[in-house]
Amino acid sequence: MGFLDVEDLKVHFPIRGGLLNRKIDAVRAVDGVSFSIEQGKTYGLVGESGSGKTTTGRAVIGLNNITAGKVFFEGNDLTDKKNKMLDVRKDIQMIFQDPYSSLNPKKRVIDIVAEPLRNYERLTKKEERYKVAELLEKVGLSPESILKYPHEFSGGQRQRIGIARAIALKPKLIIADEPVSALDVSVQAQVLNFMKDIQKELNLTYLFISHDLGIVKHMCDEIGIMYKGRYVEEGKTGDIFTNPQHIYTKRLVAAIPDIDPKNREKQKQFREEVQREYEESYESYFNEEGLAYGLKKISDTHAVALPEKG
Amino acid sequence: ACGGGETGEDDNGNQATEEEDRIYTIDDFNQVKTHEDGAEAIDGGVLNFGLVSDTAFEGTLNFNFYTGNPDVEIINWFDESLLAIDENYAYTQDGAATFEVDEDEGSMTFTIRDNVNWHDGEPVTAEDWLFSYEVIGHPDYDGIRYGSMFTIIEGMEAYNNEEADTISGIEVLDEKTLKITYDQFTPSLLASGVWAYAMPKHLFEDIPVADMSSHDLVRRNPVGMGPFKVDSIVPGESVTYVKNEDYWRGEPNLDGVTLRVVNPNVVVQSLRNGQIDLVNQFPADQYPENAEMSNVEFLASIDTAYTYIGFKLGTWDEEEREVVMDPDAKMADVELRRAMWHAVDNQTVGDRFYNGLRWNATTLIPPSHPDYHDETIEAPLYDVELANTILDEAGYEDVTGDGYREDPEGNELVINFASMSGGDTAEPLARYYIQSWDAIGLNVQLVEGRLMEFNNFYDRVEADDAAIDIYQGAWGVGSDVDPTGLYGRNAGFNYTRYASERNDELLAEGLSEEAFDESYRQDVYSEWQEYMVENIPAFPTLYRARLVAVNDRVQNYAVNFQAGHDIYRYELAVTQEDANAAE
Amino acid sequence: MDNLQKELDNKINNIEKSPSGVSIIWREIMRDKLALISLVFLLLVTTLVYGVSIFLDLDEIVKIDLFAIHEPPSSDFWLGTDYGGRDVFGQLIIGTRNSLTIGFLVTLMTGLIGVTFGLTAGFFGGHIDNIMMRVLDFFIILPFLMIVIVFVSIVPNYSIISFSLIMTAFLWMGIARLIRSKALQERELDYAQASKTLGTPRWKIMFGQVLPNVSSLIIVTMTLNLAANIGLESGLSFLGFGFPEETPSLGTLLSYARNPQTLENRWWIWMPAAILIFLLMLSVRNVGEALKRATDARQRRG
Amino acid sequence: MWKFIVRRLLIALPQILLLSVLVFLMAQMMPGDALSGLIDPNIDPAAIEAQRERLGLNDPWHIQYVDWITGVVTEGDLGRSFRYKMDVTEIIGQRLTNTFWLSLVTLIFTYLIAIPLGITSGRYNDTFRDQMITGYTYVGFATPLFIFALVALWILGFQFGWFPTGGSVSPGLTPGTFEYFLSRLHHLILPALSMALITTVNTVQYLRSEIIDTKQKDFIITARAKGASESRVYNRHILRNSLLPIAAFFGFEITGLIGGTIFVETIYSYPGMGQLFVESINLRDYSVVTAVVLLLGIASILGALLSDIILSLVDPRIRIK
Amino acid sequence: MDNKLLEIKNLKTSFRIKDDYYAAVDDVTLTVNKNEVLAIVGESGSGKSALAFSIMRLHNRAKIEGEVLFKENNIVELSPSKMNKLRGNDMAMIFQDPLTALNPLMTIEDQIGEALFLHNKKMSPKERRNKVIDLLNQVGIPRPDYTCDQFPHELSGGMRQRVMIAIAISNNPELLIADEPTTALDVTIQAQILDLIRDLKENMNAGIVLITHDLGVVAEMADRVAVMYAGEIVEIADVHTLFENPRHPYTRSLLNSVPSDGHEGKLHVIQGIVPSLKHLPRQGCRFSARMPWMDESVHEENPVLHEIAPGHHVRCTCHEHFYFPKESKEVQNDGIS
Ligand SMILES: Nc1ncnc2c1ncn2[C@@H]1O[C@H](COP(=O)(O)OP(=O)(O)OP(=O)(O)O)[C@@H](O)[C@H]1O
Ligand SMILES: Nc1ncnc2c1ncn2[C@@H]1O[C@H](COP(=O)(O)OP(=O)(O)OP(=O)(O)O)[C@@H](O)[C@H]1O
Ligand SMILES: [Mg+2]
Ligand SMILES: [Mg+2]
Repeated sequence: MGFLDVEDLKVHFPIRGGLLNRKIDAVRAVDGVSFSIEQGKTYGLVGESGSGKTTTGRAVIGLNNITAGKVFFEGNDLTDKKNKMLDVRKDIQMIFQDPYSSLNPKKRVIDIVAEPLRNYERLTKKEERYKVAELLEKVGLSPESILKYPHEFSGGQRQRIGIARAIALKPKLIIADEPVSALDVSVQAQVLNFMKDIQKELNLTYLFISHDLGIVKHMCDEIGIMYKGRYVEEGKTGDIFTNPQHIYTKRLVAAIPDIDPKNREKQKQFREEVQREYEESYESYFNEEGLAYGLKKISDTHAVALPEKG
Repeated sequence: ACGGGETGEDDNGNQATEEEDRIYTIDDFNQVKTHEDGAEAIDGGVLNFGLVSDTAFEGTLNFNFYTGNPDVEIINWFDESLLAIDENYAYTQDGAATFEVDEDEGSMTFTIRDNVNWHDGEPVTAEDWLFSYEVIGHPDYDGIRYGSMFTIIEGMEAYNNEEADTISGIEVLDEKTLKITYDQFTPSLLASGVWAYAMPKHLFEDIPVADMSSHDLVRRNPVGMGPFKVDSIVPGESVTYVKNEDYWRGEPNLDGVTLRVVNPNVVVQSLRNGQIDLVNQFPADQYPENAEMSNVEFLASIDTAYTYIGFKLGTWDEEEREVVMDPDAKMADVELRRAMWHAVDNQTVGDRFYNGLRWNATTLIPPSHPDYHDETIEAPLYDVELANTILDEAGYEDVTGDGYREDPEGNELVINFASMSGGDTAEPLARYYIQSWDAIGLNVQLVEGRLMEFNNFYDRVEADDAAIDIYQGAWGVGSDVDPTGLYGRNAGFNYTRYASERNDELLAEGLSEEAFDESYRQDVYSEWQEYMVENIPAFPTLYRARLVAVNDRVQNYAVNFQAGHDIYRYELAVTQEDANAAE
Repeated sequence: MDNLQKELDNKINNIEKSPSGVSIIWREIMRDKLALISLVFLLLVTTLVYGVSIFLDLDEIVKIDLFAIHEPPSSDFWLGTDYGGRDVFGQLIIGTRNSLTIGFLVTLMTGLIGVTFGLTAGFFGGHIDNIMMRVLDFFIILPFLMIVIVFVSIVPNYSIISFSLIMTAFLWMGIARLIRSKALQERELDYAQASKTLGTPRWKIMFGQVLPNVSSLIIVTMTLNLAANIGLESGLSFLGFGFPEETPSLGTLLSYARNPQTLENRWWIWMPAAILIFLLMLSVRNVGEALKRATDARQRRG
Repeated sequence: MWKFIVRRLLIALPQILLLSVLVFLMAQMMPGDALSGLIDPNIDPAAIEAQRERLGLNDPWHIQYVDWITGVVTEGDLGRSFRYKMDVTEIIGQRLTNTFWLSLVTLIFTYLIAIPLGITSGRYNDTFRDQMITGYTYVGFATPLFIFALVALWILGFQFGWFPTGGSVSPGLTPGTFEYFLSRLHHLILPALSMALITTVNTVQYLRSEIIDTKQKDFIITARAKGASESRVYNRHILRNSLLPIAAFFGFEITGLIGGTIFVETIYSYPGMGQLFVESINLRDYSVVTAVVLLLGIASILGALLSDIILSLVDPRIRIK
Repeated sequence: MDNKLLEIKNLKTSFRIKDDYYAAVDDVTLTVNKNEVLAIVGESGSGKSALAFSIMRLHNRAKIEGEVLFKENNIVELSPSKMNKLRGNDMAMIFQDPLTALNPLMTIEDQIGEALFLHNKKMSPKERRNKVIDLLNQVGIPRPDYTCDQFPHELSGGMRQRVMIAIAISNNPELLIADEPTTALDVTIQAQILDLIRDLKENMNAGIVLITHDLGVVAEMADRVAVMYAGEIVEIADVHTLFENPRHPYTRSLLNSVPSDGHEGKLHVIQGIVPSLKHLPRQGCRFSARMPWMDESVHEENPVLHEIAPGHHVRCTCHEHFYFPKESKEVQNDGIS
């Protein structure tokens, strides 16, 4: 057993309708996803909007009900309801996408950051203050901020308050759902740098969800590419970027704008090529429903969703 | 013609401010519209009649089925009793039918005049009259008229129980003659004790009795025999009438009448601007401000009603259907009751709350029955000192020193007073009584601390609710003076639950054979009034005037057409096409 | 360590607190002259009415005086007397107090029920929400005024408390619905989700996290409800389903105006009550609107 | 669409049933009944008691309820009024028409007032015009309907005599004639207007804030960017989108009217459902009370349904297939 | 150059906050040529949208000073009716959020049709519909006749953005302003939309102002780039110059902070935040606040936009000698006063 193992995870949302408002269908938001993460690494989850990235992350941390499949964290089955989970849960924390809505606007920083402490640790007021101040310093904010409200901070700062809250319980795994996509480039850099720093410092493991391939490339050791609730490709960062196998991955990679204007033409041609290939070979990559096939390993670290070849 | 002399003392009541305080007496009013300006009546014209009510009228437009007051006001315009009455509500021979009495046989024979016809031209026959008895006595009948007036007729109960197909006591002698034989023949019968409303049998014949009251003939196209015919009805709101040229007394002067419901709040304005000529009842509390209204004359008569304070003295035995006195009742001591009567200043109440349009009542037969009301009886008058003395002597003394008297045994005495809400002065009046009794050291409390809603009140008073010791009620007295229905031993409405042998005797005498002699009957009821003033199961508080406003253009109007002024509805006339507005 | 602690304490103690919600509201009201006047007026009336009524002898006020019926205002009776010879001014004071008491009671109780109900339904969602909403739907379709009138005529012991309870029983739905829809939104917001991942129990999230975020809404709604409730009470009294006269309310005084003579000739009985109701409702409304602006950053006046 | 309506009706059914039980029980709990008011020495109390027995008034409530509801469901028989001695259906029939017209005219006035005022106020917000209109809404909010109606009756009905002061039509006119129609209208105007003037303030305010809201929406900028003139932007985009919630409110407005009619009909002696209700409560005619409350409850349900349907018709976002 | 399509001179757009005016766009001077994509980049709040809105004169209540010359008209002073003739006809705009930018209650046909109708009243409804279908085809919507009758909420984000573009190009505008047209979209769709815009430029010879904060998009699309900071243009150059030889410290910071193959370890961080409108320094170099390590002169001087090479303008006094600190340690109290 590894650090985090997700096995054939399925999350379906019911669609209700009809006369009696019964369940008539389901959105297969996550439809059989498996991956595992090693401790101390950053695992990237990429895909277009609606592909089920967030749902996967939320299922792991327990915000979404799991329809089928298992999630093991350090060998504990998180899907087993009988498990005394509280203590395991404490080791998994989350950073949210929107730094504006993820902090309660009516609470002062101290209350926000101390919330997990109050749930799991009994601290005196003084200890708590000290602890919060310490956490704030760790994320690069002045301890004087503890009595301020979130709206008095910039986006980047707020995201760091969120991180301070997430690391308050010294978790082992942090699920970061698009932690920087609401931020400006310059601020993005701040947060990304900082996430890397504390990862080293606290030996954190990240499940890093993003649709920005540039950032994923920058941050992650391993990457899983999702499409319509399924994996299309998984591998080391290098595998994915230098040797994308699935047409969808290729398309994704090709779509990333190149920061160098000189490559403009090259990039355009590449993109056109991929597009052509995509149109030509779409059928050999997706089944009749337009979903991906199961993953095939093509190397130790690299797996691609390809049909069972006869 | 009317009594009401007891108000004579009014003037000595209170000091100088009378002018401002505007206190009136019943004597200030005529009962019949005067024609001072000497204007000539014109032919025709339409009279606008205001039916003062804050609710819509029900529209059960038939004497045999109606229940409420607004409806009867509407019916009176197009239908009438076959028998006429005088001011004491005794039958006269001036009506559409004449009668003969056979005291020995206990029967009456009625003859309907020849020219009495229904609005559709059919003659009113003895069959029609009989028919109304058959309908009211019918087991399916859904109205409320079936009562003692019918049960005393021979064979009526058998008919009602479906033991007989016909009413043996009622005979149709010929087309216009009807004879009714009674099991008990009492003087009451001659004082409006006969059901004298016929029903057009030729129209109603085929309608099942149960459906009659909601039938079009009752609701929308009623047919009567009165001076006016119903022309159109806006349900609940208004009725227009046209004259019945074929009316038996003669062709009416007016072309027609328009009746509409007028909310008491807008009566004054409607009268002022001439929208209505006439109202059935003018709200007395609005009179003082409008006494000088230039375009109308106010008329008044004494209402056949009085308010009273009743003392709960016993309970009702449902089995035996009779009153059972309770000697241990809280109010059992007549001296206590007397003191309470002395404690209230009804004269002032009448003057102040009602500007003299209600006045101190003395006996349980109101002056609306002038021949029977005995004004010589001296009822307890307002006298706080006397009240105190009476209580002291009767042993009601304040032994605990809390300002309230205890009963003779020294127990705390709290008298629970029930009074109903509704009406303009209900609240302050009840408060006033409590205050007055407070002043003689009696601790009187409103039951549950508030006035009771009408239905609740009667439900509980009727059920002899133990939480009620005394109550304030009002009775409308019947056209017959006989008070048995209210004070008899077997009367369910005898809410005070007072009974005594002497009372039984007196009441029986009033209905005895001798009582066909009017002066004998007067003596009996005088004695009864006196007896009740002595024993005080209840004491009357106020008599009232019924006020009516009439536009100047109206002629030949009397407050109470029925009560023998020799003026009849068909004679009503106006002096000009449109009503006068006030200046 | 100790040093650090001390230094920290120093730092922390030296900083000013940022303005909280209350002070923002306060600032907004101070800025809006009309709202300020209204607030002052409300406070004045409230304290006056509750204060003065302690010294008033209710029994004396509602004492019938046969010789002082319908007196116009004079030095004895500042606002004259009514048809029972009772002092209108005293009744006005007591009446205002009673009306306000009912207004406050009903507002508070509906607030309490509505907020709890709405928060629970909205926050838990799903089946719980479904069932609770059916209940709420049922109450909403009831023709409010009629049902209350029916109830009022049933209840044997009619007092301020029972009246307030009846009103409350059929008035809590508005705020419940509002809070529910807001709670439904709030619970989807990341901060509520975050609390879940932090191990905070649900009820704590509900009351500790979500509630403060809907509090401004609650305050605003309750303020506006207060005005509406005062109006409702007077309406019911006017229709004759109010209190007995020994418990005067503004509505009772107004209902005297149903008598046309009083309406036309004895203004002193009903006019002050009418004006007072008008002013009370207007002021509450003004304050409410200012609160609304305070809680809605977009509308804030600077 | 039909499915949706059917479903809504299905949900409404238990609501109506529950309402009927509640209403029936309440009526039972009222002290007294229609017969307890008959205190007339000329009537024998025993006859009244017999009548009670005959009408089943002495049965236990659930038996009475079942009797009643069976009648209602199987033959639309709402019982018989004790007071009017008539089928409740018939009484209500007359009153319902009156209230219907009153409500309709009120609604028309409400929107006639609300829409122009709301639009002006929203479009020119924070100008003098807006302040005047907002002032009106404040005053309207603070003036209880009954005070306003009373004063309106007094001034316009009596002092000026412009309008009749009671009833629904002048006596003696033949139904169906133009005169009759005019007279009805004449009787309606004052009650409807006073109700509308007071109740419309909410709509005005709502429309105003809705317009101010919509004004700031992105798609308004899009419209401007297309080159649409100011008036076109208002008429085609802002108005349409702001009126949507108002339209949806329409159904609920009906519910609101029910309360208003009680006051207005009482004050103007207008024989409609509201007046009938108050009368019947006072006279304990509880078959009528039950029926009125039940009917108006159903009207509320239908109103809500109507709102949903309207909304689904005008708002493509929630259009029901 | 007669190639000039739009010429902006000293444009200043101020908003009224309480009783004062604050300039969100300050002293902006630039030109847009035909058949050219001018990209405007900058952090959020730097005034990009405000500038675009000023060009279209879409601001509700803003004070606009300076000159915006477009087809011999000074837009700043044009009468509303004349402005309406220009808008949507000769100049058009695409907005950032395609959901809220479309009227939820109107069909796609009506919304595109309105743009046509407003500038060509003679067109019959039938013709209009055909033209709408044509336009939808042009922007690559698969089943235009079906989409015509749909409502915005029934379309995906990419489709909506295409509809927005269809509206914008319906009257063949000469100037197209695209305000962050792809921010809300997935990369694959972003690429398609950008292709579409590029085609426009080429096919219609239009001048395009592309507003974005994604430097990748700039690199792929732009012919020239203007960098905005705090309402001012701090640097303008053609795209190659700017990426290879950025002169303004802000430009350089921006470029450095993008994760790219170039730097593996830490990303460059610009300290502090863009000051809000009310807190803009009214004196001195606006960007200098975010370079606290520099000496004082930088903070005090009032830089002007000046040409340092042909077509390359910079608003900086220190562009020749400024430096980044070695250890980019973060300032604790950043941005909060
Ligand atoms: N609570 C829910 N109920 C119903 N459907 C849901 C729910 N949450 C998510 N979905 C659906 O599940 C699918 C996957 O959503 P998810 O949020 O996981 O996508 P994502 O990859 O995170 O997209 P994005 O990049 O936009 O955040 C979507 O189609 C979404 O509509
Ligand atoms: N209508 C307005 N009233 C007041 N201030 C405004 C208004 N519109 C914009 N601003 C302010 O002007 C400044 C520039 O805003 P603008 O929207 O142009 O930024 P931007 O560069 O487009 O940012 P983003 O990338 O977030 O769209 C900001 O500080 C903003 O708060
Ligand atoms: Mg997501
Ligand atoms: Mg912008």
